Amino acid sequence: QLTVGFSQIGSESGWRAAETTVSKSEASKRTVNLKIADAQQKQENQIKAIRSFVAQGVDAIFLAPVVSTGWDAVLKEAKQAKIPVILLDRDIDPSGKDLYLTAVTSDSVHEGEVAGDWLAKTVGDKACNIVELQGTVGASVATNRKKGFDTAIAKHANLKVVRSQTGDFTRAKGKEVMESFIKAEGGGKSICAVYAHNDDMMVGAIQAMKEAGLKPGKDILTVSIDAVPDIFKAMVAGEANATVELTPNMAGPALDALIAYKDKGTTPPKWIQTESKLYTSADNPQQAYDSKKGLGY
Amino acid sequence: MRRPSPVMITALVFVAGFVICSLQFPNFASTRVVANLLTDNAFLGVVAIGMTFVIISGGIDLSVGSVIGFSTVFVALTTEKLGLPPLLAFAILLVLCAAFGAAMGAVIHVFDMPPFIVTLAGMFLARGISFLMSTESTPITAPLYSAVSDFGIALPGGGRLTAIALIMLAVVAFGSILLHFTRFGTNVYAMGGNRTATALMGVEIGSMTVRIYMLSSVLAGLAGIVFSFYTAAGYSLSAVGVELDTIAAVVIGGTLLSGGQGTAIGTFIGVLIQGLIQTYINFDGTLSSWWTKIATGVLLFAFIALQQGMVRLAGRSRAIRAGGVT
Amino acid sequence: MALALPRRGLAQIAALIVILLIDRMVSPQFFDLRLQDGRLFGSLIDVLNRGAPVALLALGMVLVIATRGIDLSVGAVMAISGAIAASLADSHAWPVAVAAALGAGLLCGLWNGFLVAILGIQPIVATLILMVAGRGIAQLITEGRIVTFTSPDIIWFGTGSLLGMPAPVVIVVGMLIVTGLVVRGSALGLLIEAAGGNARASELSGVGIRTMVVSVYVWCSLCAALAGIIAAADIMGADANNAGLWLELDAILAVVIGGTSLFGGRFSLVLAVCGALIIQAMNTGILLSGYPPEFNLVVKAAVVLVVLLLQSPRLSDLVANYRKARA
Amino acid sequence: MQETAEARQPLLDVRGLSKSFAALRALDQVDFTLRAGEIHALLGENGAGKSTLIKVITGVLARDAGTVSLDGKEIVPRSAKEALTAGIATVYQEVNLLPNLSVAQNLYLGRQPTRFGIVRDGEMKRRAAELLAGYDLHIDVAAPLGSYSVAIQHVVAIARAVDLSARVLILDEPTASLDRHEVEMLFRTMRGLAARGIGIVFVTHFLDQVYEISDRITVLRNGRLIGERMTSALPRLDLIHMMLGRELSETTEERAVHEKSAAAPCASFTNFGKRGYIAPFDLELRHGEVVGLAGLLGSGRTETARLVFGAERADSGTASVEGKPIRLHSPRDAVQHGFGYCPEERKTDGIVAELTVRENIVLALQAKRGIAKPLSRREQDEIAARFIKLLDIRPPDPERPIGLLSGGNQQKALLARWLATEPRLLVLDEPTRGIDVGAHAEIIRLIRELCERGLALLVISSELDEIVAYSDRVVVLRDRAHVGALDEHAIGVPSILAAIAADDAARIAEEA
Ligand SMILES: Nc1ncnc2c1ncn2[C@@H]1O[C@H](COP(=O)(O)OP(=O)(O)OP(=O)(O)O)[C@@H](O)[C@H]1O
Ligand SMILES: Nc1ncnc2c1ncn2[C@@H]1O[C@H](COP(=O)(O)OP(=O)(O)OP(=O)(O)O)[C@@H](O)[C@H]1O
Ligand SMILES: [Mg+2]
Ligand SMILES: [Mg+2]
Repeated sequence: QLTVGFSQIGSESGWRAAETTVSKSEASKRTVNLKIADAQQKQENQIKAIRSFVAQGVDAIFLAPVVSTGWDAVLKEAKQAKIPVILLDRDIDPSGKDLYLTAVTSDSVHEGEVAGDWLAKTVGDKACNIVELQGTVGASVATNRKKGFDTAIAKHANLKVVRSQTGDFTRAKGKEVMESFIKAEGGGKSICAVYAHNDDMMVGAIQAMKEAGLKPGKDILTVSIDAVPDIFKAMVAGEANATVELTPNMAGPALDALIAYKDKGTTPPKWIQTESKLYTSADNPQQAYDSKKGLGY
Repeated sequence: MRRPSPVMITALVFVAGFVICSLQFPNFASTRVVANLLTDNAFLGVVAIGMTFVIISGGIDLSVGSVIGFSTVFVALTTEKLGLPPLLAFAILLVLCAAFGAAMGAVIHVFDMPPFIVTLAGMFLARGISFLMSTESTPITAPLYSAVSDFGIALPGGGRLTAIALIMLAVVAFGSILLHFTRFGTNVYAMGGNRTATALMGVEIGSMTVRIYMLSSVLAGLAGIVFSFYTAAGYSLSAVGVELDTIAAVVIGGTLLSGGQGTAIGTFIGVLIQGLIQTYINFDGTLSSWWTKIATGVLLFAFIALQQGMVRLAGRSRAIRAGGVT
Repeated sequence: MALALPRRGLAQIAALIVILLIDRMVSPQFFDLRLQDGRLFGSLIDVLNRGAPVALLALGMVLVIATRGIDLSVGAVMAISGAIAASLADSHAWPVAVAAALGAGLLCGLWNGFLVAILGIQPIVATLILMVAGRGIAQLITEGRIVTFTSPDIIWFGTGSLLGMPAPVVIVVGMLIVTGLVVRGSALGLLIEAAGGNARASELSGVGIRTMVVSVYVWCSLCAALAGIIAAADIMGADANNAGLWLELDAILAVVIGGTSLFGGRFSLVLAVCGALIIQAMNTGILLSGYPPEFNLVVKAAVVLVVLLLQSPRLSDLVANYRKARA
Repeated sequence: MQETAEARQPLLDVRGLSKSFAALRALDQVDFTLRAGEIHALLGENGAGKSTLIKVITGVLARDAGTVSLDGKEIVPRSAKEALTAGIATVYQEVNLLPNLSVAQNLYLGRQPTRFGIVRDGEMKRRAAELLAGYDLHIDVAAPLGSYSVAIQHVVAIARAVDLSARVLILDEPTASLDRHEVEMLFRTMRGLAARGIGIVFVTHFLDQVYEISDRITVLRNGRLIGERMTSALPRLDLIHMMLGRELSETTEERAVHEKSAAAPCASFTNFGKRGYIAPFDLELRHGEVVGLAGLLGSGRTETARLVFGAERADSGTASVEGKPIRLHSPRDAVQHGFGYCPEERKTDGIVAELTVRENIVLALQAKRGIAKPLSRREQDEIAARFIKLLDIRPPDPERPIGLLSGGNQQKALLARWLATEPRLLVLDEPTRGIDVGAHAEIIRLIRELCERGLALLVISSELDEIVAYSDRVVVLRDRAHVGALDEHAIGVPSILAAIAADDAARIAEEA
């Protein structure tokens, strides 16, 4: 039986909680003993956790890095101890390519592009003023999702981001920021679409629009990322238009790669990219909701 | 006749905690764990020494976490983007930090404003400036960094005393001397005892205030350098919330938040206690995110309660007056 | 301690007006009001409405600070009470859910008060314990997810309205009046100010400090619990990870902007609420301004410093001296 | 000698000094001249502006107008440090030292002996011990100053200033908490310094001391200079007239013997004590009786008072009121039973500096009534106005923060705080400390009057004359134990002194 130490970032969002739940169930499916150390969003704690995994002599380490840099030293220690490391959910800085076995991640720039492309396609040639709800300032996911979206809409002169503020990835801030966007843009009449870096902020923004007497999903298009259950609920109600899935199942592919590596010695590819699937109201949101709601979001 | 000092009690509490952990986990009592404790908490130790001065003088410095974040970004950008040699970058950084701390101290003194609020504004400012400099995390590739991270004094039993651990120990030693054996240190205690009286006794409290916050910011900058050694990167979101950890470490170390009492070595032990709590939780390894938080809180309470209990036993009951209103 | 002849309130109110005028400059429709679904709607209302949780926290915090204490746990208490209210909202009648949430607040307050007044632990560390553990407890209740609910009665606390005013604003005004009556209608206010100003002297005058300190922490936690219900009702869900995160600092800032010293003593409830509004007016202004979010903190730092500088009694002294020197 | 003093050129020359606090003119065109080698008493009622004058001279307060010159050169110190550098050392009225630092550190703060920047601790302690030995004080100089009594702290403050004084030494009420022995010691030192050509400014309310030590007197009233006289040429009654602006029928401090033995005990304490704090004692206080506590510094008088008031919890014995046993675990209990206590450390244990005079006066009464029964604003105003008038608290503004009052007026407000509760037993620890002659007589009259109304009083005072003047019974303490009692027929300064000194106090009392 394998023992795997998993340095998880924390539980800052529902998606993260779901990832933890799914990882546990994927591990038990494969009878792997998964030790999870929660870092409370702090890199220091993740480094400490990896050190103590090394000290305890686990068979492999999963790391969901809170930032992309600063892992060289501690990963070298793991390498010296001959413990393979697999990155989940986020890549680290290239200087350490040989320090880990593989990375199972989505491409968050690509996620932003998928969202942007959908919006461009849906709007067509109409002029469209977009407001953007950013994630936490400085978080790499936020930076990348912004970058991807900007590239996608740069090709369309009729699409323009008129306002962009941070909503800290939370519902409450998403709602507050949307409220002031609505006021700043003449009661929301001139806003054609909202792009949020995650679904939670969008759920808050949808409430703000409704309270202002606007019809989200109809007057104002919405597109966001993550595909958490609550956004499907909104889609069912016709209040949300699209979301890009970020699968919480990173551990499954990672465990498969690890087991293959341990049993047969097959070296996995350096990057196992997860799918960034687009869901719209045409994709049976009710069914998606039902399948996701038990996952611990 | 002398009662045991708070430092002794804190040290005893730490030893007791360590023994309990060692009994529970077989690999715990090793030089590796001890060395990790020093390395992992090096930046906290450095910044906490600065905070000790501030708190003993009757103030508080909430900006330290942000200053650490700023420092890592500054070092990363100047070495990577501008190509400055790291040592030059450090020097510039420490000068900037000194100016920042001096400015906070000056505002506190000249306008007679509460340190809590001035340094809170400092906290916003330092973090805000790091966002403006870069929102991305920048790896540092300077050769000095790999040299520093490779350096280490091997201890018997697999532990390794790293460079940053040594930096922290040096800062603790330096802080102890400055605090306990110089006029500057005595003045710091004096200001915490009674500001007005200190001024009447002929101490320039204005320049003292400026220098104390300068020291704190410089040590926070140094902690930022240590942090950048630790992670070999600069990131604007690093060390969020560290100010509270620091204050907790200082207070657990026996320093009174109302000022006038405390020791540098006590702070060091306070930092180790914080680290011990973390290590315990990591060794346990079965706690979910929320149980981790709850356990941290419970352990914090256990340590503080133990400390209070021992203080009471030592017969100081007379000095402790109704809690919040001492 | 700088003693000065009394002169209160003007600076805060002036600061609030100035910031609102600046908001008007960055956003021309700032003062526009209209009725939307029987509820007033406009940026000014947003300031009141969004400022409500911090105003509630400040209302409790100001009493704690007046006794020379501080309560870092209010954010965590908000998360706990929101989590409880949300978990019970759809399965129980609303009074049960609200009572349970407030009850949890009461327990948290008793715990803090016990640590501070009975065990004699320094307030900042004593409440740090609950700040850390409390968020864990809230996450334990929600198991880390966002617990949503649909009970319209609970949702009223966040988005309902009374006579056109958003419910949170009504609640804050109500709590301000209740707190004012309790504190100023009884001798509590005087005794808190005395105990905060000089605990030894007050004790020797026969003031029962312990009970008072405990009740002040309890009141603070109750206010936080109420704020937690509002925050949860606002988004129709309890977000244990983020509800009230870092709001304790905003609440302390509000109290200090409201002219209450962190060294205890004199306090003003109205000015503490005014402080909360100043902070929110600034935040709303930042959101309306359209600057990139990287600037938020820098702007915030500058505004805080300027507001406090204007209040500093030393500034007027310095200005007066300068004038005299020139003359 | 007078001629020579006259001929000496002024050392410190103050001309036209003015200082206002808002509307209050604390100093109005004051002139003051100090000559080298003289001891100059600065006198005036409470609130006359003595402390303000001193603070303005040393730059702690900024002046509004006027000049100060030292040795003929004009100086404008902007902080205590600059005054020190110029050669003016000061002991301010409230003990302004640092309780958290050691005695030695207090003595040498800012000028510790160092080597390579490191303080030479041993050397500093040695010097500190030597310095204090000159004041007959043999204490552990490494212990925190706060662990010593106010009196010792005062001696330390004086020792520090004396050691620092280069040209001028200013002492603002240094003797308020000292007893005779220490006062003599201080005077000896002062004379020595004056002989070396140092000019000394001395503020006090004890006229005996003025005549004992000073060469010259300057009197202030309401912030104005009233006059400067040679001490030898100013009879006592004229001096009082100068200070008060009116006559004072100087109370013949003679004991009024009245029959109280029949009166019922108001409060009694049996075998009351606390280990390591004060030895168990029996104490009975009857209605209308004044019991004085006499003893040397540190003999346990304050400890007795704190125990009686519940500020310290007794671990043996019982307390009873009107014959019924009571619980006495906290000051709160004591207040409920009608006790009151004016502590000796006014600043730390008495006033709430930030609150107004009115709020300070009603505080104990309000605490006694409980939170639920607030005094209305009208009642508060009425009480405050009554006591401000009764005790002549100045300025008579009930809405002024009490911290802005002069020391003596703060003391009066504290007395008012307890009188407002209409107590049955009042414990006064050094009630007349820092109070001017006029008010002093007033307070003694008040004490008598209170007794007429059936109040029991327990009074601590280092002034034996004072104790003799009003006590019906004197309890003598030594080494934290009650060692004897003198009943009313035996009371007198010599008998008390004898009892304090004697091995067997009871025997002496009997003989007397
Ligand atoms: N900082 C201040 N602000 C306002 N008023 C003040 C201040 N300091 C002193 N005063 C006022 O100035 C007057 C003079 O006070 P001062 O302390 O000089 O009196 P004093 O002669 O030393 O009296 P005492 O014998 O009681 O010590 C008093 O009425 C006092 O209330
Ligand atoms: N000469 C001395 N040497 C050492 N310690 C002393 C001396 N005199 C007093 N103390 C200490 O000072 C502390 C306080 O004494 P305290 O003031 O309570 O005594 P007291 O009898 O009330 O005197 P008073 O009221 O005159 O100041 C005690 O702890 C005592 O040990
Ligand atoms: Mg005076
Ligand atoms: Mg005494």
